[in-house]
Amino acid sequence: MQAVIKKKAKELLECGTVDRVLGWKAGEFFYDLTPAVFTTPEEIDKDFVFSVFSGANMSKYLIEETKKEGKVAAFIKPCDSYSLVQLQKEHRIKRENCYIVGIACDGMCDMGLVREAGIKGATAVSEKDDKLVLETIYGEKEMPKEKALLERCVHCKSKKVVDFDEMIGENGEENPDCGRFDEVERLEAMTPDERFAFWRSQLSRCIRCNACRNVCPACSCEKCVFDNPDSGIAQKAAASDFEENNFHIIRAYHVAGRCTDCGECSRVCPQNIPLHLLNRKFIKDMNELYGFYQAGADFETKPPIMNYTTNDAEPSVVYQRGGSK
Amino acid sequence: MQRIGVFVCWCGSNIAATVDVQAVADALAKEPGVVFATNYQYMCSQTGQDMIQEKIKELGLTGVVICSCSPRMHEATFRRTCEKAGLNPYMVEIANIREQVSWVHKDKAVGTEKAIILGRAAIAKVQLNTPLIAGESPVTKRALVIGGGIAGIQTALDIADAGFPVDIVETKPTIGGKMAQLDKTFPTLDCAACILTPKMVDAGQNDNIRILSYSEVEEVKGFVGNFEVKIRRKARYVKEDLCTGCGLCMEKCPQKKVPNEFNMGLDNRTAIYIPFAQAVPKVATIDANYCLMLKNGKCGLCSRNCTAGAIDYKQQDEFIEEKYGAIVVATGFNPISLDKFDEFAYSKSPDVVSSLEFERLMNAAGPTGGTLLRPSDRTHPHTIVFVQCVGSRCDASAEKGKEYCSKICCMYTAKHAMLTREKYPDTEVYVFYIDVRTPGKSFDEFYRRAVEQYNVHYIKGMVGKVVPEGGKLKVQASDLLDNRQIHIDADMVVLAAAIEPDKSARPLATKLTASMDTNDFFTEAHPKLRPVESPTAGVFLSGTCQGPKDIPETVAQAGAAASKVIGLLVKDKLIGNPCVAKPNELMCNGCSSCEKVCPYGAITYEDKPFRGPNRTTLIRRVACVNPAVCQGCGACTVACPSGAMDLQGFSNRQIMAEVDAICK
Amino acid sequence: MKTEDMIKEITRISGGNPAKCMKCGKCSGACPAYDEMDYHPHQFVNMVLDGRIEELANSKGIINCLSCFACLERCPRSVEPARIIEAVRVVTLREQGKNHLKPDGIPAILDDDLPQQAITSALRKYAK
Amino acid sequence: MQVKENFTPTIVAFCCNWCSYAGADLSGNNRLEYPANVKIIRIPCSCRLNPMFILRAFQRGADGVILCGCHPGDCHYTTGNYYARRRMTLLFSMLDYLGIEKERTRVEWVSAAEGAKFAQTMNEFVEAVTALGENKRLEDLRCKQ
Repeated sequence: MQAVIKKKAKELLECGTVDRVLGWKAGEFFYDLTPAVFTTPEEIDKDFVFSVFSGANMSKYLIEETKKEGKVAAFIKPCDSYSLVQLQKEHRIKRENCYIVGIACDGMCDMGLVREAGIKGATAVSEKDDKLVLETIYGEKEMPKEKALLERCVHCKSKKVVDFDEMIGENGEENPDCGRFDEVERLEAMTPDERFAFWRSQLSRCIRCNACRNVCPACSCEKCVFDNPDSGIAQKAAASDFEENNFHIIRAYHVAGRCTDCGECSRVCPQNIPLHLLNRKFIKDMNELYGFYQAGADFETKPPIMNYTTNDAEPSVVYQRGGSK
Repeated sequence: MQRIGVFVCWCGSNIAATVDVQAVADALAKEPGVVFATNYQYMCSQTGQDMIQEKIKELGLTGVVICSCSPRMHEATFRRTCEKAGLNPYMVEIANIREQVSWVHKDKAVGTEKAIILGRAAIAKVQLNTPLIAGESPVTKRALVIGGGIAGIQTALDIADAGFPVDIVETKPTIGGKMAQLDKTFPTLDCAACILTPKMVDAGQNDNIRILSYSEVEEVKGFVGNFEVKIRRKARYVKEDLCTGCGLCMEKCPQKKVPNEFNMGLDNRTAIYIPFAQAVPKVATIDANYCLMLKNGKCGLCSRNCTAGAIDYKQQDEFIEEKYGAIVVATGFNPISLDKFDEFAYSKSPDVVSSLEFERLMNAAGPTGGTLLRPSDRTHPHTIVFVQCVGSRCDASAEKGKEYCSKICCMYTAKHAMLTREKYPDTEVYVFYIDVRTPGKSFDEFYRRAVEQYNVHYIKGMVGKVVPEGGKLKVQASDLLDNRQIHIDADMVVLAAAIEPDKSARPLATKLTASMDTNDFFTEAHPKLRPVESPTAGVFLSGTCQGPKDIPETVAQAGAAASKVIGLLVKDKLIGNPCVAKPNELMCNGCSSCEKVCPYGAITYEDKPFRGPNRTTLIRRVACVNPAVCQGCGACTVACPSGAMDLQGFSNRQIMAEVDAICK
Repeated sequence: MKTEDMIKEITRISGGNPAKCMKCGKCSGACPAYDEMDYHPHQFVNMVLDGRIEELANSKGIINCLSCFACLERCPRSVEPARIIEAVRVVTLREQGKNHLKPDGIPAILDDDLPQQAITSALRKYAK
Repeated sequence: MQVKENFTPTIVAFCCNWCSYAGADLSGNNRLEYPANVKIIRIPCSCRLNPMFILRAFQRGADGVILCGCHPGDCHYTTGNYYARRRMTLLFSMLDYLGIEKERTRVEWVSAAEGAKFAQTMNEFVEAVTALGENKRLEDLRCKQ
């Protein structure tokens, strides 16, 4: 896959289709791949990396990149493509300034899970059939890829790239039965006290590093309310229990209806807080109460939170449904 | 820091009996920013108002808090008071200590404490108030009426009578609309043409009315008082100013096989035509789809015979642009297509007709000259079956039909049945109904006459199927009251088709940013209290574009819409409510969230230059609120993810300051 | 089963909602088997709503309904009486020992006009 | 849950200007009592209520927050309460999901003619919140005196 992508990237630069290519390069380690902009075929030869750790959602970077002169190519995985469409819906990405190469994806991996599987000292990764092959300082080790998949890939909602100029690999299908709401349901079935305890144990770990916000394609405001002293809720630190709750409730609310469930928030959280469970709660509620909606699946449909019908459920429905008392 | 004056009103004993007004004034005097606090028996009295004005001038107050009755009572009074003393009226806040304190709490200590807290909240809000100045915009003293049926004509006449110029845009070659096609009108049975055509002539001759027939609205820009509308004048290939309407061209035209839409396709007309004798403007129009000259370049008979030299085969669509202060929508209705109702054999037999077709068959100017004849063999029908509610009152999930009651069918069916029986007493008339709905002046009496005097057979039940067989229509129906199935060999079946808004309404609504319901009827600004206004300021609704209506209701609504338009046009300028939404462009993402929830279409987007890093200029899409259109509901402020949109007078910080003061 | 449960069960099986009926009678107007039925399609809807299931269960109507779906097709309110009649039939037949059709009995009721499909569906519906 | 003796909850009621605020005025006109710990904040429309305001109220020590607006279909601005209805439904559901007592938040539609309903609603709501006791799960200790 990497070879095909690199070839395509170079080709696009060489034939002048684009002036820049948005891709991944190795960070400090082989597994912390970071988004990077390449301008020459040589740079691509040297630094461009695509592997099972290319989880980063490229769509958000297109906001800034498409503001610049010239055209930029981006490699977009299925889940990234939903954000790409959503951001176009919000007029944030200039589509005419980018060239989208859709790439088929069968899941990205989590280095934490590799380590949990007992593989230490890894220095490189490759794929063989459905296995991950890791070169380590203790020799070559193998593990099944499915054991190392990111949570969002285990419950992958769609393997379909919804907007692209060309595809590498075969485009996949949506998977409505991905079970991504199972965990939300499990929480809903708890008592309020249990849920409160669960979320305190999670959110109290928050260090307000803002990684979730900075990586989120929906959190691409010119100025975030939490950074704006005039908003009345600006706060830089998780100074109290309330702030922890407040930040994550407001953040989830602000992206409700626009969140495509790309799962980047949970992937980048250094404290491993399952933030996607907050977003998925909103998605699940909206699906159940207002009909199925997938942000970024098309260019037209209004998000449920910016829409209404005259016979919507009353807020008191919350007292009746979900969670026991 | 503001310099705030607090004025606590006793309201006689209304407040003072359960609130210690002195204690309230004393406590509030200690609040930050408060430079003066007092109490007085009646703040709204002249003496009270004088005191407020005096203190504003004496102490240079920048904000005023009045602890008194509900702001719904005297907010406007106190704002005017302060304005007269040179203080911006929006620097006044009211703490409601009568309706919310003294009248609902009996314990004086409790009441006093709550009054102090409400006072604090008002002070906290005033701290953040900014002077607001209401915007002004001029009013173009000209109205546009879209649609030239009875609704549009009546609205235009009323506006014109008040002295304002009006344009009627009508897509057909003549005004008149559906009413022109009707034979008689219920419940008085006046001839429709006799009461409509004088109005059409009035409209045509009124100096203040310009009729733009055979024209369509192409584009609408602007807002209340200042609309700019582009109108397409479709090429009719006849010079309107030269045509005398003599009709010679119609006699000469060799293409005589064009379905005549005025007669519902029941007969034919020529390619050059005047829809009916009393058309206004009485000008011929060439139907480009059928004209031999326009299609093949061979003919030219009409041009050769026109003594006025009015024919112009080279005419093109023209566009005119005009400014208007107000727009009235009067796009009307159409019967629904009956193609999907195959059980009634509408598409199989010419003798199954819609009610509007039946009107033409009964009309003296219709295809049969007013003699009721079956379309198939032009014989007199002896048994006629009327079916009501065809396509009305259907379930939303049913694939065909409309959910609503079309309102007019019960009455016109009674009319048809009655007229048939009167003219042709040898004809048996059956009406199959689900309910007979006759709420209206003299309506039920009319229906009862059909039953009692004219012996029309009203049968509770529906027709299940109609099968054409041997020149007859075999009607199978249920009689629910007799609990039996009945079979009738009918000569004609008349279907009371549901009515639906004209197809042009939906695209027009988009152009006007006016809202519609799921059935494509225009929504009114308030279902009870503002029934002739659209939520979009400056756009008014007349007639069936808003919902099913009969003629008296349509005319009443047309007049009401006209009076609203006149009320707008007499103003030289519009003074807005300054408590409107305002975006902070530096924070706006241009994401369109606000636009999606705005019920008034007040939000548009502009690409604006901003200073970027290193002396660069960035072009960004940002929201702009038109303060003349915004009504200040605040829906956008919550939809905005970045908090760029705020509502003046009820800003995020003001409301949070109130929350803080209350929860302290 | 209690009457309320029966109503619920019939509504569930039919997938329709008898409460939506506006009593227009178009179903009975369309019914080709009207004269063969003691209770007519519109009555089925109303009687289910009223809980008169027992009477329906013992009626000729459930057997004589042709399942031609004319009423379902014509119903303007999506009440779809054919489905409700079918549901009453199903609920009735699901009770043991209420089989109305046995293979041995078929030759007696056969006539030349009866389509093959009708025999097959009749056997499916009336015998368990 | 332990209820402190003489606990009087702090209740913030957001009322839309056109219906519910007038409804509250009417309960005043009719001298219909409701507890004094209910404090009303006037907003133009129920759709002006930002979820941030509700969280802010809890942070600053409110024990219950209620939103009153025009009945669906009667909104002065035609559609405002429809948006408010969806927003509040989702927010309340989220609060419940985080284990925060759902009885602390409520939406009621109160028309300008429903003075009695306003007073009754407030009485019931205060009773429900009193039974819950102090707001502990969304409090901010920095804001406590």
